[in-house]
Amino acid sequence: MDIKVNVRESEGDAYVVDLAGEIDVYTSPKVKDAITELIDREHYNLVINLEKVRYIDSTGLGVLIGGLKRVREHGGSVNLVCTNPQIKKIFDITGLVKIFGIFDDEQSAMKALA
Amino acid sequence: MDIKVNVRESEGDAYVVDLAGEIDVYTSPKVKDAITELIDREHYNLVINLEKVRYIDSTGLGVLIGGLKRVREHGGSVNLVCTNPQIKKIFDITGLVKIFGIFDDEQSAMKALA
Amino acid sequence: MNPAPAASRSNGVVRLEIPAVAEWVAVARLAVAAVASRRPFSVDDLEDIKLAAAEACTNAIQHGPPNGTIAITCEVSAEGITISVSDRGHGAPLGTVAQERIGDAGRTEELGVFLIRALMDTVEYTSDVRNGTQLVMTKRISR
Amino acid sequence: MNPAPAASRSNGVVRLEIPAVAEWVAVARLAVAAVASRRPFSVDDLEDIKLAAAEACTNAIQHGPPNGTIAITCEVSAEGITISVSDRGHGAPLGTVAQERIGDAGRTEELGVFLIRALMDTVEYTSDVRNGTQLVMTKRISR
Ligand SMILES: Nc1ncnc2c1ncn2[C@@H]1O[C@H](COP(=O)(O)OP(=O)(O)O)[C@@H](O)[C@H]1O
Ligand SMILES: Nc1ncnc2c1ncn2[C@@H]1O[C@H](COP(=O)(O)OP(=O)(O)O)[C@@H](O)[C@H]1O
Repeated sequence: MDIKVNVRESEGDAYVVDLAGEIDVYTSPKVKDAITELIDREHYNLVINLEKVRYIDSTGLGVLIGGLKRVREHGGSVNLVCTNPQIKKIFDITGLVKIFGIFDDEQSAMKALA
Repeated sequence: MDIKVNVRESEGDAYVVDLAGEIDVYTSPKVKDAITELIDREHYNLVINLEKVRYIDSTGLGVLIGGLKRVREHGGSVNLVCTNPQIKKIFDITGLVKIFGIFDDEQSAMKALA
Repeated sequence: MNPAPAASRSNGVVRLEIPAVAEWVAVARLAVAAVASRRPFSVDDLEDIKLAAAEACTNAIQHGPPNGTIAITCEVSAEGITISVSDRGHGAPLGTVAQERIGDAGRTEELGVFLIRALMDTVEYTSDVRNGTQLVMTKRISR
Repeated sequence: MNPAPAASRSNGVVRLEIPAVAEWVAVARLAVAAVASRRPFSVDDLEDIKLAAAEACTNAIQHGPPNGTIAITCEVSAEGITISVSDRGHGAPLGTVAQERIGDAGRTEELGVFLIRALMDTVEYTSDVRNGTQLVMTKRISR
């Protein structure tokens, strides 16, 4: 019922945010803080890895959307790695598949940033 | 939150009852039925494999104790296979370790029946 | 609609009350999922129910009165589950919220109520000054 | 005993009501475990709390009135958890039950109350004709 957040630098100024656990109204502020800090440090190309996320609610989606909006103002983008069918379904239902790049593995998500 | 019960014949007239899931006040009647049926068919040497049991309560323990009492009347015995530390702890606390043979694997439990 | 035979499974009602605080939403969604999992819902449906219940609690926290509690009632039957989520707030003009379809740009606002409507079979909001806001939603067991 | 600072985690009270029927005990034990897991209990302690709560519900089903409900209240604080389990039955002379130690032969009867006492830090039964049977038990967070 908790979230683990890990931020690491990757190739060509891109950053990866690894999330593991459940993103809900209680845990999403922690995710928001990590993304906000990266953007404040002027990193605008982000991969958010949701492979180990078992659950996400609308507040979690809101945090991802907020991050995307901010990096776009700087010509950046947010790509997601997501394999969990239930979570993919949420992105489908909400039409967020049209907004985010969603990839099956980190390598593809990274490549698509460039 | 459910229990799976599988009964199979083994060497030398012994029977193995494989249990998987959670044994509580709701599911223990199913376990009791399987054990009762074996005893009614005059099988008095039983190995009950709890390796895949994640949870057991006092009604589950009661079913095992009831089975043991009945087979003993016929010179039989019930050996348990149990590796889950939480479940072992319950057998410890209740002193049931002194009544049941409790083994780390099926082979040892089987050997000790003889 | 005849009474169930005595030996059949009970059409149980489970009530839960949590503080209207983010920390406790996880307890509500696990409890609701546990209630639903006593009936033959698919894994997919169970996840839908869990998320819808959580969204309702999140809304009660974000739009209900501060320091309040949230009352959740789950009723299961052979047909499915009915979940009600209530807070003591005055509510909002909820009748029209989140009925629209997704535009070309995808949906980025009011995702909570939108998800509830998308995931459940029926959703009904009632809201008045005396009784607060109540959301009643149902999910049928698919065969 | 001073009021907690506003920003600290709430000392939450979660209430649950289930039908006094075997099928629903799993919901109660999962909900109680979910509440407790919001505090830094060890995995071992969480399992103890879960089993003790379930045993209390099982007793309410087996010894409480038929067709009743069971009320479960969980209150967490920085120190630990207090769980109360009540049914509307007249109870039994519970004061003396299951206080004895395990003999050489191990224990084969009245395992439920015995386990509750063994797993929790404090256990108190009250039982009267008017209010039914209530079990209040606590578990401290060990440091
Ligand atoms: N329990 C509630 N009490 C009062 N208003 C509510 C409640 N639930 C939803 N609403 C209203 O419905 C709107 C849409 O909710 P939602 O889809 O969750 O989006 P958001 O909470 O992000 O605005 C809210 O802005 C609020 O006005
Ligand atoms: N909720 C309750 N209402 C009435 N009597 C109870 C309750 N819980 C426990 N008891 C009494 O305590 C005794 C011991 O309970 P327990 O240890 O669970 O063993 P068992 O239920 O197998 O008898 C019961 O036999 C019963 O008389």
